[in-house]
Amino acid sequence: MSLDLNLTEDEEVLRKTALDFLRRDAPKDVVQRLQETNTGLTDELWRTAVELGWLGIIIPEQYGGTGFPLTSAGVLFEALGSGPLPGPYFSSGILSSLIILEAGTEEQKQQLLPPISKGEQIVTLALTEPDYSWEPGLIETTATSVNGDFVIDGVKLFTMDAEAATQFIVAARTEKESGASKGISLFLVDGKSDGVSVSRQPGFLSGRVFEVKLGSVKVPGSAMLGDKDQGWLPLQQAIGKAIPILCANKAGGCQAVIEMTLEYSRIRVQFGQPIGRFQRVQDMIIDMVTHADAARWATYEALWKLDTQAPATESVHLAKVLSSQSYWEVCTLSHQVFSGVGYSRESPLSFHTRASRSLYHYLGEPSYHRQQIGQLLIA
Amino acid sequence: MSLDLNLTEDEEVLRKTALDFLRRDAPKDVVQRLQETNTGLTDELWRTAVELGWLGIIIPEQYGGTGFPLTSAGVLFEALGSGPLPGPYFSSGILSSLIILEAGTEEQKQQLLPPISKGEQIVTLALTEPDYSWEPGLIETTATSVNGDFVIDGVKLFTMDAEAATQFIVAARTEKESGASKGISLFLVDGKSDGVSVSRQPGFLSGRVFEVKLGSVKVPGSAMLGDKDQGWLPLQQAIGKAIPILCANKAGGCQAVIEMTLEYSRIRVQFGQPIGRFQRVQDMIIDMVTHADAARWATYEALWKLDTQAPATESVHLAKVLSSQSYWEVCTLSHQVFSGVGYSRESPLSFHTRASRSLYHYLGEPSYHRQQIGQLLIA
Amino acid sequence: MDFSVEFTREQLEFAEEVSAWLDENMPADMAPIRDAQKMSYEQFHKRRDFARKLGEKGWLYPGHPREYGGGGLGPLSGMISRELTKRNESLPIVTDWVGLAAPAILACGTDEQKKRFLPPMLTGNALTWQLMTEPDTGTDVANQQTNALRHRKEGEYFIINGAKTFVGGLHPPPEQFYLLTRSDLQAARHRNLSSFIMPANLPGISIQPLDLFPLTTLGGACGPSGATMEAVKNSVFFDDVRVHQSYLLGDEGDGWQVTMATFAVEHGGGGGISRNYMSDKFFDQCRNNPQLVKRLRDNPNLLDKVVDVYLYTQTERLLSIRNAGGKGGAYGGPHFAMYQKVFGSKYAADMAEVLGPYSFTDEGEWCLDDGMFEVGQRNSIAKAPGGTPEAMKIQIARALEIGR
Amino acid sequence: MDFSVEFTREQLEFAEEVSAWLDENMPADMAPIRDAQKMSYEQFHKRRDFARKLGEKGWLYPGHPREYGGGGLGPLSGMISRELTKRNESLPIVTDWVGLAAPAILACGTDEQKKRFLPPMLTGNALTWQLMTEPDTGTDVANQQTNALRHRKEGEYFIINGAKTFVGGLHPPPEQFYLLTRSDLQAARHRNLSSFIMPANLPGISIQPLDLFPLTTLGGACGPSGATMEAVKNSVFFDDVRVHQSYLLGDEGDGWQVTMATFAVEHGGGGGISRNYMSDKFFDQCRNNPQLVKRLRDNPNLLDKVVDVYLYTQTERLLSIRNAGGKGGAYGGPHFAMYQKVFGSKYAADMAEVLGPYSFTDEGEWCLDDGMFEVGQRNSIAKAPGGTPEAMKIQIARALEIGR
Repeated sequence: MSLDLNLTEDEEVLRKTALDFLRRDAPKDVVQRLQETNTGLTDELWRTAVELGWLGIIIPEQYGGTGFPLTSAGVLFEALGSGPLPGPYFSSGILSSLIILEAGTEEQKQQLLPPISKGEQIVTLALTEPDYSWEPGLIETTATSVNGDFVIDGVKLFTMDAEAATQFIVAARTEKESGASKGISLFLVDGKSDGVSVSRQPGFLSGRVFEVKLGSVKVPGSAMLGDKDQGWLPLQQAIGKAIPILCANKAGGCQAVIEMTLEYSRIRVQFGQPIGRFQRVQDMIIDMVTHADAARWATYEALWKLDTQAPATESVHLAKVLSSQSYWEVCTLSHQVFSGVGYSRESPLSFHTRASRSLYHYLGEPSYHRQQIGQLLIA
Repeated sequence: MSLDLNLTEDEEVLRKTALDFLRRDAPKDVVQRLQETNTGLTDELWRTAVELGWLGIIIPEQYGGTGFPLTSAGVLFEALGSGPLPGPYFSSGILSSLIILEAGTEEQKQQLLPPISKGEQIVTLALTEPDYSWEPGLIETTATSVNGDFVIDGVKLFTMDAEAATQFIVAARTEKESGASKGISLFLVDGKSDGVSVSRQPGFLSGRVFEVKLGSVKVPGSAMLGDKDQGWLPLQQAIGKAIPILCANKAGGCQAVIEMTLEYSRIRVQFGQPIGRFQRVQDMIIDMVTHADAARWATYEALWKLDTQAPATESVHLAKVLSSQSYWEVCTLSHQVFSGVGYSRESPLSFHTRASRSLYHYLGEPSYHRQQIGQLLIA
Repeated sequence: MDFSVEFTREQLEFAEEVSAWLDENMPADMAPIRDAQKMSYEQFHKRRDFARKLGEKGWLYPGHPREYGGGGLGPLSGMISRELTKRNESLPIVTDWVGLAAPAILACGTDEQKKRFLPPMLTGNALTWQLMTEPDTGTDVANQQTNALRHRKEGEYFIINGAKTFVGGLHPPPEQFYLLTRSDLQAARHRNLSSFIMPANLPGISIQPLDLFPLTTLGGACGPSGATMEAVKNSVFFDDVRVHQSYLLGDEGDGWQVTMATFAVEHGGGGGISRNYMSDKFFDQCRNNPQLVKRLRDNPNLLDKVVDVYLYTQTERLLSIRNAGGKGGAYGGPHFAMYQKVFGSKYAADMAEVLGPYSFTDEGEWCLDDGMFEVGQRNSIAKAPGGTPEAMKIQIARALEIGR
Repeated sequence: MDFSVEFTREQLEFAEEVSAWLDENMPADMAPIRDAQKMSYEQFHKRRDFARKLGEKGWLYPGHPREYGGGGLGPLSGMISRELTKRNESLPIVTDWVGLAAPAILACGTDEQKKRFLPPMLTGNALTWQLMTEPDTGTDVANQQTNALRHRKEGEYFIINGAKTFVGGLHPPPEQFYLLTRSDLQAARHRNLSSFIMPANLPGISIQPLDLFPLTTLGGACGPSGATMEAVKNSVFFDDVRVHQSYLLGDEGDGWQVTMATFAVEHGGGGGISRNYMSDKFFDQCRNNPQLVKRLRDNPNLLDKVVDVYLYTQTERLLSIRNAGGKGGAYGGPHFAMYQKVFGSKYAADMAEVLGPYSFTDEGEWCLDDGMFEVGQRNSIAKAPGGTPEAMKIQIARALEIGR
């Protein structure tokens, strides 16, 4: 057995750099302020992240990135999750980059990935619609071919980081009569195109999600990523690789919440002793640790499988179920330990509560992934 | 509002009589011994129960019973559940009687119900088959018409109290081509008929359940209860009325387990104090009380609706889900409080554990009833 | 047994009377404000004025004794909030904290105190905040650090110093505080406390609103009276505040007894039968939102989550029936309230799973039911208001005769 | 990171050696006995004899030091139980309790004690029961009521009186007891205890089997070594039993330290990666039992229960990986063992829901997998063997630096 759960030296450096960055450049008051903005960004933070190579972490060297394994990206995003740091780092540097890598032609990769890696372009996925789902059947946005161009019509909801994005990857139907996952193509749409309008879907718990309206948006034929009607498969593959990195992000959030809860339970005194001495409080914390540990190791196992080209589908679904639920539940339990002081909008716990809710359905809610697991179990 | 959760005077008497009976005639060593028998009966116990009118409690007076409301039967079976008293009281006096009342002709009622009420005949339902289900679609037992008689072939599994029974109510398919619930007829089959064989399905947790093989069993046409091909609807209606009485039985079991657990947690000392002082133990008991209370009141609400002819379907499903799960979970939690001393086959807790398991799927497992609730919620 | 919750003829007739009165006397523009943190000063006072109008008729606290400004209405009293509820107004806005102080006065006050303090409270003229929680005093209520000590020279005065937090509600100041303090630095625990019912505008008092994201606990915020004072909490600071001894509630040193009388009311759940407005709305969505209906038909796993919510809310309802119907139950702990708090966050999670991210947005075209679910989700993490589940479990264990 | 659980070439070669040896030396008729309570005296001793054969080669405790009768095999040791497991025999039957006493001797015994006691134990010649639990001593281990007091005249002897319960296993007596006692009636808690490793056949000792319905905890009983000694528990009575001081393990008064050394091994989960045989069989049923396959295809709610079991057992496996892979984890409490105990009964319930009442029958045409699920269901309520979850939570809270 060669079981080894330690980080490599490179990963330790990544982790330490990210944690130092958070401490120095994005302490809690900065995170609180960024949360309220529509982009989650400042120019300085973005520049520093670009300099540290975070936007190109999984982009291969020939396209201007550093081409680290997915596990390394997981380590980075786990550390960033402890903030949790707002901003389109995942949307652009991970998810969109992976979609371009999976779906794009060689020419498109050469053209699109270097500016993402340099932070000059910020790309986000616009997929889900009013009939919210991560399954292909419910896409109603259409892209109609007109003289070699395409005209796109539809509404994309809960689009992450749309205000910060310079470009969208839009999934649209180019063939109506095909089955659910057939006839879908991917388009790169400039955020400034005529007919694109972006508005925030507000709510304390909603995170930075936007309605993106596409009203007769004209894009050239070259904006199509990869092959016509064949967009769903590469999209799915990219999402499958992106998911455990998002899970690592949540696992980092869980860990941060557990640490603050442990610390509070050691110093908060009631009935003459630290509340951590009470079995009821202990049991809540033990629950939190159980949830978080399971999520973390499911995540890294999925990443390890992806990096070693082992079959990873089941692991990815497992990681998403456990991490979405863990992050939600760890925050809920922590609120019970913190009680009043956790309810403040200034409390870092509230940042995590917010993130645990706003990321819960993103890339597929637990019940969707459970269904997939169910099918695999009886296959 | 006329909310009133108290027992009536009659019900108080029933309850007290039943509890006295258990204390005097069926204390724990008797229950333990009866559990190991194939009938769960002794002649004396049966005779006393008949004298007390328990076998005819819901049978109308014109058929030799006392015709009490279902709620009263619930009160009786709740008390008996505290033993829990083994024996075919429910199978014969409640479930089979209700089936005959729902499905039988006037003549059949006059003929069949008085001997049930007098304890001279013991009738049990033989419904479920190797493809275990409480839905009609999976019945494969056939009854073929031959010169006005019927020949029945099939295997009935998990048939409660089959060894004690003198007669079975057998659900069989008389019409093959009809839909799931159509083409099913009910037959009264004498246990001594040629071709009937009964064998116990052993297991500490299985209770008194039997395989009933029906190999070319010939019965006269008059053995058919009610109309040909129309047996499923009255059967369903009878089961719907019987369920909350079974639930009351489980609620009585829960209450008994909670009482013994409370008592133990007050006298068992660890670390210098009664274990009931520890928050972990308290939380288990609080959980038990929550489960049991919900099950009990759901049960009595369902009974009240049935007795007042209010629409009760949803309530019946709710009662069955809550009581099956509560009884199971209350026993599991109690074992955690009792630890070693609860593992003994002599411990009354083990009687309840056994009952909670063996009655779990009977008249429909929780997932079946949950599905029914789901359909009602979006209907 | 009888599980019917039908009204008597007398009750229904009275309800008609109430309804007619409301038609005439309730101002316009009192539409519900889902997120009470957004209620303006004007909106707030419009509601207070209307509460005074109710108070004049004894309808603000219809169940309280008539001699002290209540309605003395007995079984009829429920009809008033029922009629108000039908109109779905964010009312009755001033009742919440008085609701806790008044029973304490009734139980522990002298005749003179009852006559002096109750009428203004019960008629809506003296909004009264309950001040118990302190920065270091949550579940352990007896651990009061706010001191009310006899003035060394003018012995009929107390001097109060300290801080309270997570108290009160919208648009301070109120007229009065119902305050728990430590009044004896030497006496044993539980014997060192005193309660006051006192004016809120004395020199040395300052109030600072907190910026919190939940409004109240799950059940409360989702009802029509969700937009109550609980929506906003404050810190209150006492800096050498001078209070005359005539504001003492109960005798000096009786603070614990007075507090226990308050808790008995606060944690008991009040005896009404629970109606969970958020889950009502949720089931409405499941039946009527066309996209959701389709998803639930196609996806039995999601429908099973709806069944989970159903089971939780039915359990909640059944426990509240046991609370209300009383005598059949085995003990009298605050089981219903505890269940609602603990499981409220569980079914909130299930609801979010079913409704999708729509649950988290509270404005605009894509928000459901005027943002009710977003507010409900925020509230589902708040378990402290009205007592933590942990405090309730201590009481339940005591009622079960296993806890101290 | 590396999650692979592949064997080295050396390990695989050694496995072949083991396999060849087993082909030659393992007796026939050692088929698994699912319900170990039914194992006859002959069957039991056949297994013991075979264990001695393993012991001769140092393969009974392959990881323990070679000088004391173990195999000293390091990373190769896992191969032996792996090869035994493949043959699915109810082996190794004699290891369980020695497994706990031996580490205590290694940690706390003198050189002389190690040389004297370990070889017979590690070679399978001295079956050793651990005697800790008493009628009044469960989670609170320090509360020993069995007294081992110095004889007033012959001071080198102890006189033991008392009763132990829920101890040992099948077909008594064993050769030895590993016993915890109170040896000082005056000394403070935790300083009044002494441990003994002593013969089990001294005058005044009597053993009485208990009639229990579970066999062991969930995980254990479902594996191929399910039919272990744990299957039957006993009471052991001491009536003026005279024991020489040379049987003391550690110094007089060191009983608590010796016990803690034992617990560290018992609750740690051993560091292996968990394999849950019952859930393996359960998933096999879901894939291969034609009626079940059909039901699961028709009924997504039931399939969702299968997913629940999957999530529980994956969480269990992941926690055991954390245990085994060690350094990445945040603390070293017995989290995996606690989870398995607490959630074992939860997924047992889910399995029963899916499998139907077949889960409860253990013989005949209609029982599944030779009654394995019935045994598993019985075991799922047993949480005490090897330490209660409550005791484990005390340790976990300590490891998290919040508990005492």
